[in-house]
Amino acid sequence: MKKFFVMATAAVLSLSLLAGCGTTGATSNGGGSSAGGNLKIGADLELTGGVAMFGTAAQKAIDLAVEQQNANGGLLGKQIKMDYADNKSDPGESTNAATKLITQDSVVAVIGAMTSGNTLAASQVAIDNKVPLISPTGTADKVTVENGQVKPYIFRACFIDPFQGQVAAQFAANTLKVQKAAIFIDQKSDYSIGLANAFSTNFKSANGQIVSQEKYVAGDKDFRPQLARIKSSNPDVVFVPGYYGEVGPIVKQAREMGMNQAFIGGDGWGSPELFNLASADQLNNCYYVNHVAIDDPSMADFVKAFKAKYNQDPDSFAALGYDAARLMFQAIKDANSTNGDKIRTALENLKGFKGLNGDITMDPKTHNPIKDAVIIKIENGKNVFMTKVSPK
Amino acid sequence: MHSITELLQQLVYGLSLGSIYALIALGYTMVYGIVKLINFAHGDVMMVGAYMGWIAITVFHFPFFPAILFAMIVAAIAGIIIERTAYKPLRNATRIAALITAIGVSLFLEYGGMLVVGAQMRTYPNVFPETMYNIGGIIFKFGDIVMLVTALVLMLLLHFTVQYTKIGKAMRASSFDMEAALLMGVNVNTTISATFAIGSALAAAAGVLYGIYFNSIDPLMGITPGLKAFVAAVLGGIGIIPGAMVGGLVLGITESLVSGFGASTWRDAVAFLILILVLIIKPSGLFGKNLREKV
Amino acid sequence: MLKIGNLSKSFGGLKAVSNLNIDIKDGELIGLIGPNGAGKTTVFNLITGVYEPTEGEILFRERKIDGLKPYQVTHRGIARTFQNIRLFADLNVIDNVKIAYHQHAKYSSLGAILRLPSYFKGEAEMEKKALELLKVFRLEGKAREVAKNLPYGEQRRLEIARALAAEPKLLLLDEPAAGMNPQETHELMELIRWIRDTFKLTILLIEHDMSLVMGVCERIYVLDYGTIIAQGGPDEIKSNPKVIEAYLGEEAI
Amino acid sequence: MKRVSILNRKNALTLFLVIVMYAVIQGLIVTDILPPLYTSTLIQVCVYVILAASLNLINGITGQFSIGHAGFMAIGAYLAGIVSVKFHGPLFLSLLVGGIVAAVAGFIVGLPTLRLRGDYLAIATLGLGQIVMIIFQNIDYFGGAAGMQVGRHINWSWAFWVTIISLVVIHNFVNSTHGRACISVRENEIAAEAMGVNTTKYKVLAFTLGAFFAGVAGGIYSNYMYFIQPTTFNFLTSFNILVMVVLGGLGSMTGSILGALIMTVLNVALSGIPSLRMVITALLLIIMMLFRPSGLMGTKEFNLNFLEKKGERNVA
Repeated sequence: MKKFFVMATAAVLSLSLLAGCGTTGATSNGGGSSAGGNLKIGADLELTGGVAMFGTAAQKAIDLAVEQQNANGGLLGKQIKMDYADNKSDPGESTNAATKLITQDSVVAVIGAMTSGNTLAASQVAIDNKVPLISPTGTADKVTVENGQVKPYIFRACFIDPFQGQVAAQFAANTLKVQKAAIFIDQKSDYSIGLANAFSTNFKSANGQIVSQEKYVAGDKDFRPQLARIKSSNPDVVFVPGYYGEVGPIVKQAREMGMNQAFIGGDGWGSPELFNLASADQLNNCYYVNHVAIDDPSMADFVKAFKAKYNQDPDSFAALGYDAARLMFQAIKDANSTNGDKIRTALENLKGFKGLNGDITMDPKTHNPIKDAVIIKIENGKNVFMTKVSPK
Repeated sequence: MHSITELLQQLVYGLSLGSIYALIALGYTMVYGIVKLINFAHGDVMMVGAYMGWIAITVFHFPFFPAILFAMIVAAIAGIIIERTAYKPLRNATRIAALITAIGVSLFLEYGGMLVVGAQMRTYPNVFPETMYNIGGIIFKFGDIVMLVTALVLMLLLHFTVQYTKIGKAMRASSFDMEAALLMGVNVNTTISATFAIGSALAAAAGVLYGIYFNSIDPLMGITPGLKAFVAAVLGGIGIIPGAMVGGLVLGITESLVSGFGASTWRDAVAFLILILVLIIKPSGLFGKNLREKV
Repeated sequence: MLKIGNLSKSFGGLKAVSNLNIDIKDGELIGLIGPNGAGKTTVFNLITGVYEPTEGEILFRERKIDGLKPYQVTHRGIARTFQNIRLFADLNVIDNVKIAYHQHAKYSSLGAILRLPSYFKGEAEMEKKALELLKVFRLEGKAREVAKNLPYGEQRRLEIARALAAEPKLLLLDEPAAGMNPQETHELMELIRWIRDTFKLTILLIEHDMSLVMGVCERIYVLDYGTIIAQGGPDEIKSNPKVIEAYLGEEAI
Repeated sequence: MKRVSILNRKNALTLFLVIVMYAVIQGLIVTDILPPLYTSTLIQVCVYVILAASLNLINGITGQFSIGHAGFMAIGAYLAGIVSVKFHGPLFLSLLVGGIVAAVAGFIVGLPTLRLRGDYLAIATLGLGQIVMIIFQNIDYFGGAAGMQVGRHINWSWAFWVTIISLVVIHNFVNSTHGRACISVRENEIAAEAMGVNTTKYKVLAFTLGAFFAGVAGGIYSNYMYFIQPTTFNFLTSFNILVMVVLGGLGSMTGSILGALIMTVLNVALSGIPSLRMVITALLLIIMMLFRPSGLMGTKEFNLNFLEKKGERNVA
């Protein structure tokens, strides 16, 4: 009996061999961590699996950022070399990816992951190995702060959920002056849930009323059954904290059902693709929270460069991925070192960084970027600036 | 739900969603009926078809009908290639080996597709008129009618093809007993290729319509509808063409009613639960014949 | 031993067996014959619990067995072979036999998992019994061969051996001589008699080969269109006009 | 008469090899020679070896076409996580609770569904797996769709020995009269029933036992990974486990181990080329099935019998 163990022994040996081959393959083209004139930065991204769309968009933007940085002489006199690891849109795989990047590829810093869950799964590895990590779009509170304690080495480039939710709620209550709101949540996304909770709390404290709350799952195509329920609850405004891929069809189907209420959302709406998913007419009376610089010249340059390189429009994932990469470059430059602690300190002290998404100052107490938000009004197929909101 | 109108409205939504499931399930069930293979790649062939239609419309500027025809032809060829290279050598292997191959083909199409066209979503141009109808407070649009009518027409067409045409008879003969069919002069290889061609073309048609109806496509778009269509096919009795139609509609209506009662997050669980309950009560689906092994 | 009273079975509208009465005494060797499609195998399936009777009852050693599951019927002491051989084709010969010993196994799953002494004792006993049984059927030399690789005649013998491993009181043989040549059939005849005497069994067999039936059976039931048309000793049956009529054009006796 | 005892050369040799394997790897870990990525890969190999071996018990040994194994893994992962995180229970208890709850779930769903056969059973089990996932998505206590933070509570030693124990239990079960009863169900259900095997009981037993170990594997997974999410346990994971089993050879336990090893290592080895990884995996699957549809090992087991003297073969 137990004959199989011999097999297992043999297999473990072959595993070591195989894995050995794998790493030689990976490092041969990259060289050592900082030897050979390269500076290695890792990216733990959702390149395949359910939200591959997020990760691949960010990957393109990061590549663009690296290309531009390298064209300007790289960092610390070295060329940046990106190491990408795919987390397959899965937390467990994200832990693996981070382990590989940090312990195997010896990267000096990590960009990623895109979702909060995947970032949380990667962050312990970064903390244990003292490697700074910046998530482009991990919006949940607990990504950087846990039990009131800021997590060392973990940063983000995006708004946190409570801020966006609050901005949206105050806009609905104070500017649109409505009292009855419905919320339509992407059940699978912690971003969406976080925004919805913040919106709900803030809207209620502004004497508003949440008349209905419905859920969908990212990837759904037919939203009419839930929209019908929202419609019959007769709200003045519908808050849809989702991503443009679903928001487009939601608005379209709602309008087709005769719902003419205002729709508001968060920065997940930010993509030119939105205008292909629903008509200009249908998107009228829609508002969303976004980053300041959406109409800024620097944004226009980015859009142009991105389009030139990939023949497609960048979305908010791309923009935030680009910002995250450049924040990290800036920190490494400020630290003038590849030492994790020094980069971390530099990131904590980053002030007035000219990001695509506005001026960014890192809050050392929370590792969240302090940046302004704007309310965008969609009018006849165009994004129109409405108001600017600063975080308190 | 507050009123009869709302209930009827939900039923209409369910019917419209169900006809989409039915449309995909038709090809699924036909291939299963003839070859007894769970072609897990069916949803991905649908994706390929959707992209072909998209290319035809946006790049070649084809009108709707030539575009859908183009997609169907390309998918049919793809179907034949897949069958000849991946499934044919396994015709006498275990069912599970064939299933694993189908999973392999499915992954290959998804991620090969992602390699070629990228992971991002593409928007489908609006081909159908955006006309809305309102009958007694119940709203539906032109696309809803197109989907339901297409599903019905294709179901009847497929049913009659399999029942009454020469190729259909050859299909049924091959399905019943491959060796006997061979001995009776049926070209089994051609017949099975034809089955895959028709099945894949149907998937492509469904894909184009799906793309137009929901106006966005991406390389992983086939997974969920593929799974749902499989559920619909099994619900109706896999291998039975009218069963796929009924299964699709039942599934669609179930889903929209569950969401309509405010339990949208449980929607898929309820759909699967109903499937399992139906199978436990009637182990070969709603329309399936209960074959018992001769002792 | 076995008493079948007013047994009927219909599939849909079709009556496969109707008003069947069979009474078998301890130690008898009974034949059940009839033209193709007369319902013989259906009777076996009814006795063994594969089908549930529509009407009537089956008593085995004074206890009702209709409505029991097949394995429960086997536990009561009835084992069978199949018309179309149903061996565990990919397993070796001895495992085929051991599986039928399973119901008499003397150790639990837990005993097996923990490899308790009861496991080793139980396995050793099974192995011994199985080999003894195989010896009777002259299969001991092929104990480790895969069942499907055996020649046809040996597969038939193995199936009987396997049925005996269930340690039945009543053995049902469904066309044991099918596909055998006269020489093999003759040997089988001897074997069946020998089994009955050695294992103190009662045997009910379905057979097409009249020489075998007439040669070994003490009493014969003739089934046609699901009903018994005749019964009696071999000589009575041979000369029964109803039987001859039923078989005319079917098969010469 | 054969020697039938737990003490024989083969078992002694096997045990020796297992200990050597453990000692070598443990030594490499303790001395920091083995990179963390390898350790983490090895632990995942452990998880998938248990999953594949337990699915093999259901699919390969008992012949029941189940493709919802990730559902039981999810139950184990979540329940074990809860014990570890919310109750600060010891690891052993955490894994045991995960396994037992998964087994109970396996028993409850197995009883009605295992009457189904073939493809119908397949889709029903697939549906059950998805239902489990959706249940976890909807219960806030488990973190809902966003997931649950568990933290790392397990190391290589634990993972290794739990795997070995699981394999020994499955192996001992299969190689007994009860295992043979399961095999007889696979081979010919009607004949098995006629030979006195309570087929329903053994189908449910195999399913329950398989679910138990899937739960244990899930427990190791959640106690090693920092964060778990319901979608990790979707039908694609079930397929992945099925692929391991079929790749190794349906019915062969060594095959399942080999399959789990290959697929897990392949996954890690190809992580440097994410865009091609899935395409290569898919092609390998297709090619493998075309050239060896019965899997690497067929139904055979790799064993040490060739080391024994002729005729010394024994049942243990």
